[in-house]
Amino acid sequence: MASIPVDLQLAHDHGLSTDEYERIVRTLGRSPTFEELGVFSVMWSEHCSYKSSRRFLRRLPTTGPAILQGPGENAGIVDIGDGLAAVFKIESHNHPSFIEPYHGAATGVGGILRDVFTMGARPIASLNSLRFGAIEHPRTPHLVKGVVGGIGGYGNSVGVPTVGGEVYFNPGYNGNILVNAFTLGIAPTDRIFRATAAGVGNPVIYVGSRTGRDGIHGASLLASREFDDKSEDLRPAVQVGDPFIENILIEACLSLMQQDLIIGIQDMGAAGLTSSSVEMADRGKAGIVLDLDTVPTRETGITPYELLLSESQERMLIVAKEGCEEAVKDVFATWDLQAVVIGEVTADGLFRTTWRGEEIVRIPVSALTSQAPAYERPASRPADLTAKQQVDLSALPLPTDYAAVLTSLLTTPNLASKEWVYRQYDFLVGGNTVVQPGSDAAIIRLKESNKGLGISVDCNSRYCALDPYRGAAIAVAESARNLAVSGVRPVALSDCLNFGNPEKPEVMWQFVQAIDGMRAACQALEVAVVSGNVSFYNETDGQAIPPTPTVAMVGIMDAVTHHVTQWFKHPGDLIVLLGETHEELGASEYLAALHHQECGRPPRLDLEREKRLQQVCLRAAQAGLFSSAHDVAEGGLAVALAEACISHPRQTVGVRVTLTGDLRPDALLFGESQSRAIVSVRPADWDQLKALLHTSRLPFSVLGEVGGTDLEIAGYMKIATAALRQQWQTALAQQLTHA
Amino acid sequence: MKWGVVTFPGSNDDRDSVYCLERVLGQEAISLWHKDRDLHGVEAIVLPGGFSYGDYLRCGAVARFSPVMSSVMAFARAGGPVLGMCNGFQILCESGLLPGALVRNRSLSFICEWVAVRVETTRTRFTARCAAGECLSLPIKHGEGCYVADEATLKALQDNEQIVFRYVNQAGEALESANPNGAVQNIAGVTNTSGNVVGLMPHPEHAVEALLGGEDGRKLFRSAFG
Amino acid sequence: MLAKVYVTPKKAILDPQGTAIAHSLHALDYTEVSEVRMGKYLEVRLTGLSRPHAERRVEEMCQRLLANLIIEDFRFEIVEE
Amino acid sequence: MLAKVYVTPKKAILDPQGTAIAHSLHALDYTEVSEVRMGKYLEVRLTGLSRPHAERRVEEMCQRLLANLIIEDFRFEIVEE
Ligand SMILES: Nc1ncnc2c1ncn2[C@@H]1O[C@H](COP(=O)(O)OP(=O)(O)O)[C@@H](O)[C@H]1O
Ligand SMILES: [Mg+2]
Repeated sequence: MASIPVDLQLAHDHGLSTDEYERIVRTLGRSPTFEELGVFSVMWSEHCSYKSSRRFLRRLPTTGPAILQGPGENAGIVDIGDGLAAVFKIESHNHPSFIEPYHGAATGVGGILRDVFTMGARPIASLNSLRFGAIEHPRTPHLVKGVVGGIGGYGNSVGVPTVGGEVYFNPGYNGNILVNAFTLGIAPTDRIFRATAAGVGNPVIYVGSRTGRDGIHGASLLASREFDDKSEDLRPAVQVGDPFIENILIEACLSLMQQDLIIGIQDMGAAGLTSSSVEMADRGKAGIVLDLDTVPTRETGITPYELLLSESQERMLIVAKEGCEEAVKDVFATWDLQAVVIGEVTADGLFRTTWRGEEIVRIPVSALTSQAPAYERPASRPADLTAKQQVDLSALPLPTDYAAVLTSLLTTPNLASKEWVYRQYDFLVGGNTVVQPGSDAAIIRLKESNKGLGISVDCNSRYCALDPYRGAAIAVAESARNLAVSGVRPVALSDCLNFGNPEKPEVMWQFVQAIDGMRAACQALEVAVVSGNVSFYNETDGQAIPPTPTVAMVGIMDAVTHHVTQWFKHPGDLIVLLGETHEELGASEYLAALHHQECGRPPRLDLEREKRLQQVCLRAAQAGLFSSAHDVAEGGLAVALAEACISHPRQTVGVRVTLTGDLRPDALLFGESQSRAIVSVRPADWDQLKALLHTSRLPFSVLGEVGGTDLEIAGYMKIATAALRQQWQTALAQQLTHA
Repeated sequence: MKWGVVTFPGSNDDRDSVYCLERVLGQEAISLWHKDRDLHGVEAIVLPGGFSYGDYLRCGAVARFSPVMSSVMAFARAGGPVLGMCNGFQILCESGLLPGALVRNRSLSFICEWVAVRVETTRTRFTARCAAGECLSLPIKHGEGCYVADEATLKALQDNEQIVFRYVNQAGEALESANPNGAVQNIAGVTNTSGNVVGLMPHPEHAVEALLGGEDGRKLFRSAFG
Repeated sequence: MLAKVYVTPKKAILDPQGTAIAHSLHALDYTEVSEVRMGKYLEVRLTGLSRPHAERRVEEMCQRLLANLIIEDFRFEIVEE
Repeated sequence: MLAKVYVTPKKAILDPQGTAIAHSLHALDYTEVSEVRMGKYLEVRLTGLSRPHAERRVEEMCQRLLANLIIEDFRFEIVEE
């Protein structure tokens, strides 16, 4: 077969630099074949090799007494007791979702599910973190509807509940949306599977959908470079998923894992067959040889190059024990899925593939993995950051109508109810959802015990844009706080680091700052990073997204019955603010929405104070002292109070509160000081809670009590909660249809 | 009582149904495989929710031809109790065991939420222990739950007391504003003429534990205990 | 041989998808559009049948599986390839 | 005037629906079926346009809304009623 000649220009077209190409030639001692060039280009792409981020990621704390598996496998694993482990990860699918929102988001969900069940875990909950451009931007409604439709279309059909997430709108994402998908699964600790290839002569088995021409170069050309006017040409890289196949693939794989037939298993994600086999060989310190003629295909005429790089969905690679091939095939046959032996494990440490009897790829596995390029790219603080961090409050007029301000905040797309989104997701399937979307954290019970798991995803990218260190630390703190106020003890997190082009020093600086901020918060709050994903090159025409280090945190409840929800429940309950409010309006939603300014520094974060707040919340929840608890986040105290009045799934309740303090009223009402929570408590329990607050030296103030039908903040506003709820609940759908 | 819960490829609520019957309601429940014609002596059958065979073409269209369904149809025709929930309801309609059809929600989007339904008749195997006119709080989660039937069928349903559930508001009124998917006459569930086959879009199996939001669904299963 | 099968919602059945598309077209200023109906289009490739035989078989496939006659109508044509 | 619009998945794009329908037809013993592709069929009713004008407009509607050109192809024909 006449192979396509390879030269430097072709290497450039594959996204490889001149240096990288020379390095390939040196490694091989010859020019690569066309197929080898394809393999190098995907394996050395930013997306697969983490070449710009690897050395910085090492700074994150990744261990702890309960941590069974940190970063490096398909997903992280935490011991949750009773012989069970929580397996979870978050991952981006940004570029494909911008090009084709429905299928991009759907395949993002499919991919993260495979990362989790491939380890032997049954997926029990999914979440998602979404960022779109300004809601008025002409493309935004289409993208939102497509992405939400795709997440629901895939997740609902697969049968894994989507129990939470976040959605934000900011013009900084006009040209690059973010779709980060998270899945949590549960596995018995003694039946965890890893993606490794070991045992010379063991068969390599392909299962799942046939290979088509979809997604060729998704990893190298789509996810590892900026968008520009040529991006339209990358459309063939879009993949379409089949949730039905995924659904039965989950059942088939989990039943396979009940038996003792396999050594390792890995999904074919980015860079498909190539990266799955190379990574498995690398982990097993082995080699792999594949016979490409045996790979099941969907159409005729697919070339070996395409077979190696296709990102067709719903495919898995298994290294089975020698002699168990037929038993493996039988398991899949039960589900009418195909399993085919396509290669074997070798001792030579090489990744080799043959096609029509000829060896067309012969590369040392290490050259594609540990020996791949790694860069310490220059980092420098953006020159305009100091100016952006300034905000002159004295020049800011005070509002005249605080009720109107609150209403407009609650109807901005960022603070409006996300019910329009999550009602399109099946959040009940599986029969474990204790706290459904709409409260600070989602809570899932474990049928096997009295325990529960809580999950929250968070990131305020406005904070990160104005101070990436503090912003990233706050993302960790807020995620943990969302869990703590719900009665869940934070344990570990998975992160999705979405940034612009790392070859730009300003972007690299943001990245490193964010890592350091996350690290500080993780250490202080004793939370480990167990898995994650880096998505660079979120830029269009030179315009980078705001840095968005999304945090997905998982925690444990020893008794799930002690869960706490955010809404007020009983008239007569006392309302208490835990923590303190400072004059902090920098980077706030209030400044952005009401004054059209995205400036100032994000609020201060005292990690030691944060830790104490969270401990108090946990202890109070365990003692059953809270009727409700809600963390104070975007929109400040007034918004948090309003949410506690109107976010109950079926009803509203009023409050009467008095706020004291000599702050500017807008800072008092709408400032976003950290480490605060609004809790409600039965009068009979107040003494006990007060004692707890005193012993933990946590500042607090009693604001008023629950009751009536109005949200009344003495001296500032009195609003009927039923009407407020109506506006808050319908705002997002309205703006999406009338935009 | 021995229950059988059918698992089609793509079924999602099958495990939840077995859990509900066995662990919550203390029944014997086995799972029936779509390729298996043998019903293993079960005394009642559940067709669960989910996306059988991907729900490609039309919801339930492919499932109705699976081997187990020929046995289920014979079981139903012989008077055996069969409950179809969501996708199970769709399969029952496709297979002709229940009249009418289920089409895309009027809003065109999938809806997951808790709704109130009113029990319109207690003369079925799955509502015998309810009170007529009683309102139950049950979740729905579907994209194609809009019940349709032609005039003649609707009249027959009405005349034979075959409408089992209607979507209602908090006050128990079947108003259009309480209709989540556009179903004709707010119909959420129907039965066959003999009352042994019941299909409904809501998920009673997801409403059997207070911890998870409510227990009203228990009544449907208990009704079948006899 | 290729059977082109058209499955359309019955006239009496609401077609919310068609209505939504018509709305969107109006919003895009295609005011000349008076109605949209949305159905399915299937291409079924057949091998080794005579034309009359193929016609009978496809008719049967439509009756049994491809259309739900309570809510849908169908028609088909068979073309040589 | 009526525009009949056919929207089909592009050849290289996965068509899970078509594949599933083909499987199911095989299970029903229609072994003569070698492939099924599933697309959409739209009837767009138009008023007050000349035929060439209608052709341009429908082409545009397909490009802008009716087909997703990333994954679908379309064709249409215009008939008098
Ligand atoms: N994309 C989404 N998918 C599912 N649920 C969502 C999504 N976005 C928001 N939610 C849910 O809506 C509620 C409010 O979200 P958010 O305001 O971001 O919460 P918080 O500020 O407490 O983190 C949460 O329960 C969240 O899980
Ligand atoms: Mg919160």
